[in-house]
Amino acid sequence: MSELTREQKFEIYRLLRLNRTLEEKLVNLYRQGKVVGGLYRSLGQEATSVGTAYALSPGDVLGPLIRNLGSVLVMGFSPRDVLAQHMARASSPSGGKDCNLHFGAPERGVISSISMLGALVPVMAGIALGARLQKKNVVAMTYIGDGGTSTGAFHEGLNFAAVQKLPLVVVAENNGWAYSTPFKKQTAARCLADRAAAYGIPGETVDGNDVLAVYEAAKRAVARARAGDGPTLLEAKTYRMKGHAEHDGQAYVPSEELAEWAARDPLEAYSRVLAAEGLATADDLGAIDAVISERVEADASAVEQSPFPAPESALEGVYARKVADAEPAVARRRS
Amino acid sequence: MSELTREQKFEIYRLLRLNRTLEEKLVNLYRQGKVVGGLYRSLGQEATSVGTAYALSPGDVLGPLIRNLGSVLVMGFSPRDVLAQHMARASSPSGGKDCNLHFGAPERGVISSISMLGALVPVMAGIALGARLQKKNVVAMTYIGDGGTSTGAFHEGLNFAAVQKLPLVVVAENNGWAYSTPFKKQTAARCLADRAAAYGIPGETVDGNDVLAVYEAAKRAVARARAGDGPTLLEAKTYRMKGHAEHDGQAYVPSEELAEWAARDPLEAYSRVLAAEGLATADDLGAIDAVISERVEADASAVEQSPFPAPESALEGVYARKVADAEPAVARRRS
Amino acid sequence: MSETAYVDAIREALFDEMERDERVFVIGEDIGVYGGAFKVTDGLLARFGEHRVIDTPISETAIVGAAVGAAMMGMRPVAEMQFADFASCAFDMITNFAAKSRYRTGVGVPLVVRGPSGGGVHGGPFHSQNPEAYFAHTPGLKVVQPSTAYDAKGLLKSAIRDEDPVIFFEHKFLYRRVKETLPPGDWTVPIGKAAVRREGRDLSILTYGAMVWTALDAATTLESEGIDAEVVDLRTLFPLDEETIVASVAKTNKAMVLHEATRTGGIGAEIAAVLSERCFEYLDGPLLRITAPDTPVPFSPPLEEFFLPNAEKVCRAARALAGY
Amino acid sequence: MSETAYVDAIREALFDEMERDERVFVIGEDIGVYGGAFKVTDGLLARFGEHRVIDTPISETAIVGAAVGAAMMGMRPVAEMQFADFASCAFDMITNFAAKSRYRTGVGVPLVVRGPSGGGVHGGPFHSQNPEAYFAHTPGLKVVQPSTAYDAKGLLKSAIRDEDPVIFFEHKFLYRRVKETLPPGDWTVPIGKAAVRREGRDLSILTYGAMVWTALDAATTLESEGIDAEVVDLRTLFPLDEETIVASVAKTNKAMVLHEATRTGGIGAEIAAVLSERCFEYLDGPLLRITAPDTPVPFSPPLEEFFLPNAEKVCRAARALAGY
Ligand SMILES: Cc1ncc(C[n+]2csc(CCOP(=O)(O)OP(=O)(O)O)c2C)c(N)n1
Ligand SMILES: Cc1ncc(C[n+]2csc(CCOP(=O)(O)OP(=O)(O)O)c2C)c(N)n1
Ligand SMILES: [Mg+2]
Ligand SMILES: [Mg+2]
Repeated sequence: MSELTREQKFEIYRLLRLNRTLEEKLVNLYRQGKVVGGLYRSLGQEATSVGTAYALSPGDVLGPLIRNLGSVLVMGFSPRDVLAQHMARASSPSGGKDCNLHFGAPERGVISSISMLGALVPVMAGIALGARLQKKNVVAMTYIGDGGTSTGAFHEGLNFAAVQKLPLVVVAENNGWAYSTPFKKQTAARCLADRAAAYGIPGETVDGNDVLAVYEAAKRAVARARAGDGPTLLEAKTYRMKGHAEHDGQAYVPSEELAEWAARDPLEAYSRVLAAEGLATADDLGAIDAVISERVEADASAVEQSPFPAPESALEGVYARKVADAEPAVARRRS
Repeated sequence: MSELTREQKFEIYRLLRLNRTLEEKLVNLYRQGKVVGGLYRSLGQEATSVGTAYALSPGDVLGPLIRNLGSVLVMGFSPRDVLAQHMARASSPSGGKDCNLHFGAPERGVISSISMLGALVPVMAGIALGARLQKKNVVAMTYIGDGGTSTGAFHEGLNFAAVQKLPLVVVAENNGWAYSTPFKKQTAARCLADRAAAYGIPGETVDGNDVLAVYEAAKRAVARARAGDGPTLLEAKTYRMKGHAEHDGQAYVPSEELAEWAARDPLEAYSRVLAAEGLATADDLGAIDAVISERVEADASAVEQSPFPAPESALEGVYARKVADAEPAVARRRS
Repeated sequence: MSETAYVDAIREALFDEMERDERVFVIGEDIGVYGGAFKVTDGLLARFGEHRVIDTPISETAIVGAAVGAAMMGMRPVAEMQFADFASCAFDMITNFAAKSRYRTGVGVPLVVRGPSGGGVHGGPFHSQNPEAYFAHTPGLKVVQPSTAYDAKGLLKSAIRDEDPVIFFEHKFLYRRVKETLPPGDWTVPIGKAAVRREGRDLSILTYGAMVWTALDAATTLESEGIDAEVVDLRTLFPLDEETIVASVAKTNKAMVLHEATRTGGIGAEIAAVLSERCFEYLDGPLLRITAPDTPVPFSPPLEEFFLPNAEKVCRAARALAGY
Repeated sequence: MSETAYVDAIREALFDEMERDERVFVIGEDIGVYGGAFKVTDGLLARFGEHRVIDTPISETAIVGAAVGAAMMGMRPVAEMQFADFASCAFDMITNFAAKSRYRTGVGVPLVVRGPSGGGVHGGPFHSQNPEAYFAHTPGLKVVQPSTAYDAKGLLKSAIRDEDPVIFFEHKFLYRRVKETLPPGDWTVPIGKAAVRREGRDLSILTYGAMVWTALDAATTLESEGIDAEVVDLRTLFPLDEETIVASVAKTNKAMVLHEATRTGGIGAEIAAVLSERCFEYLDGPLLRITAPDTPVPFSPPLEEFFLPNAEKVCRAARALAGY
């Protein structure tokens, strides 16, 4: 079923591992007080990010949310970018203007979200629309949490995309929780894929912890989009293994749930697949892991030594051309 | 199937007829330049308004839109209220502050919408919520057009109501058009009832031109709400026989569609039912019609002779207690 | 040569820009087959096809959101709000996504959100609003409101060519009431520049939109009373053309602001602040604001008339000011 | 007696009002089991149950909409925006439904929308905004922002008891940084009344929220330089307490406005207008605005520090003003 090459399967492994190792490093830095602001984890959800983004082709455009660390890595942003963002450095993709994974560049295939959940869905529909107007064969992919599907923006964006048959894949990342709010208090629908009927588009649910299954499902959705068959709502069932952010001990989460999902760790599962297919031994993977760890450590030190942005740059970049001074002009004296 | 009494069936007829006759009078007044602002017709949709609102019980609360003239009549607002609103008179329920059917009073079971489509859905969810908090057994009912279902507010409101299992009935009035936009450009869903799946609530489609069918379906939805089984999305398939407003000649509407639906006029259909059931001859109904016409004429003259609001009342009623003057205070002179 | 109405000037700007630059497209409710609630986009569909003239569902957030995305892809979207009042339904998208994108991520969002604002046509509380001050308080946006057909065309062209998001308020009262002969060819009116509509020595009336005409009316009356009013049409509301404002007030030494939007926190407030900061030494009298009162826009004609500023109210204030 | 932090004062107000009046309930995201992102509602669920402490989906429009409906039914909802920034997602509901209901139809909507605003905690562009001016430009709303624990409690109680919709901005920087001993019993702080936090003769610093503390800091420094600053805490931003403002400026003859929100169109602009209109004869110097510049709120600490007003910037302006 999977047409992935051996090399691709390794690449997927490396991406999953990089996602996790980099995040562990961020946790470390966070505990040392070196991360500015909050830290939002993707632990346990790596397969959803990596599997979906991996289904895109060059030229496609992705709109990640804050837990899609794996996705931005797939799209070619580097650990340094991510580290610099979290440490608010001048060299960060946002130049220190915004936090966490809020960065992007259309020409690099990544669109930066704003914090307001749902807002990215209409914008990514616009990406698809813009590309189509330019006769580019671009697929747009974005994410939405179980919580985010309750927003009006999600609804308007997906409905519009469906009417326009835009090449858009919306990955509904159902990790069971929206901050402290469980799925049942978010919606009375049985699952997020059920929301697709409202838009007359295909809805599908996939095991979000099985990276190959995610990849296959995403590949199908991407193919539909590329063929002109319009958007897909792809629900990835996964689980948020940590609190909403590092400050949140998630006392409200039942421990049985956590235990159950811990047993379904996507990296371990994928390692087993690689082993079962005879592609890699634990040692092979260990060697990969070591290389990644080393790289992340090196990148982190480099970023730690890099400067913060110059204070005055706070005034720059509001408009393409500067239109106003920050300080009020002095009062003119009557001559 | 219908448990309506003979008297109720006549009452429904009178309401349908009053809706139509009053609206014809408004058209008349509009052509004479006596209606202020636009005139939004409900021609051909009377059965949806009357049939749904008629399913409510005393104490229930309704949130009508601008085409639900029949509904506000069912709820007990008078032709005078409606005429005074359209003629912007002091005696209108809004005191001339707002237009068309933008009026209401919770204690009279009617909530005034704002123009922004969809906004009433969360508000009516709030009505249901408020009533439940007061341990009142109130059902809230509101309307949304095919166009209005594309708004984020509709989505947020219905999703919230579903999670809270609020006693809310949302009547999706699918009249084929939203201004000049046909259903197909509004949504890729097959029908509006399909949107219900997104919220895990029952969705049902009914012939919106068959007043008894509408009534029965609404009755079921109201019963579910009252029993604590949560919201229903009830789609009434009907047709907008006139333009978006009187200024709109609806050149964009295919004439075959109009002809097809003209043959399904809800008043004529209901008259045939009454005749077939042996309840009323054409003469009986004609007599009713005459009484209604006379009343509407009399009300219209009375309203025409009634005064416009006092100009200064423009400043009143922003707050419960006056907090600020309209005119800037004069500059104080240094003593 | 025949005269062009304000509404037609806007259509011409759209038409010309779509001809000139294939990145330009329009998106909104009922703008295609129907040509828009006010017929602003009439004829565009026939000329440019439904790929570039996009009728949408009733989804202001999706309309502006799609414009944001398309702009990021290099397009030049012009999004219509059927009424400016409904921009409230896209408020987050406009003020948080469009306005802040360049600053946060370096990705500019050259788009225009345009639509009819203003009262005087008995549209009631939701079809008469003047929401410009909300957007003028949002760094990253530019806010424009033309008062003439010439400016309507020239400013809209500039807005479309601008690298940043521009909120373009048309005044619906002017659509068919204001006409003039427009020069041929491709010309623009710069964003950020006010225009002195009438020179005067005694006091400055700083205004914009439909109120420019009210101010000019008032100035005529005042002239007959010996008060020589200067009328400044701001045209761009954010960023304000402080130089022109200051120059006018430095000359007349007295200023009043006139706008149709409600008083508290309106554009007049910002102008008061600019004058306080920059013209303190020049002012020989208080700055007066002639605005709508702090209420929603009432529907009934006598109420709306009472609510709206008019030439008489301007004259009354001007007389008081002249007496300083 | 122990001191009560600003955040706890807010919780106490909610608790007391819910005890006092069973029409009062709270609604918002993560306010129940979790007690709110800032723990403002901690403990309310345990005391009042999930009927009156309602965790919602991520739907700001539905949250405020439900509050509007419930208020119309006679309830007294208090809706939480997890961050004030997200009020943008309920903008239409707040400014068009809640604000205009009484005027349009005579049906009052007594509700409170509250949430944390303000920066200084490196929250970035979407968790640091000060959106008060948007709402202060909306007739029908009242807008409040306390600077002390006492006011936080007293004003929130007043807001809940008010017959009209009140937008209640808490400053997240103050949540745990500001404490005081609160008197027992049931007391309120009236909406619409400013407070003079420090009397002074030389100039008036008109401010609110976290900036009150900045102003007081600055005043201490200025005192050592021989400049005696009066600090006025506006507390209510709409409607403004013009009497207190005018009285202060009539005394000091010099005024500056200090706020954390961005400059153009902020509350400072409105104050400039009020002073222009009402204090022209009293002002011996220009009104200066010390505010954030017109940019989004940047994330990185050096940027945010540069962006935010501080005591030093206030002192600099005060010295310039004193020299007039
Ligand atoms: C419109 C809006 N309201 C509230 C928030 C605050 N908020 C940030 S993340 C979050 C929970 C998101 O849950 P979900 O969408 O399921 O994504 P997850 O965190 O599980 O990945 C909330 C409420 C927000 N970002 N945007
Ligand atoms: C949020 C919003 N956007 C735009 C409009 C302008 N508008 C008024 S009615 C209408 C069409 C409504 O269509 P539909 O919901 O199907 O109701 P119908 O008119 O068919 O009864 C539009 C676009 C509006 N009232 N609200
Ligand atoms: Mg989630
Ligand atoms: Mg319709």
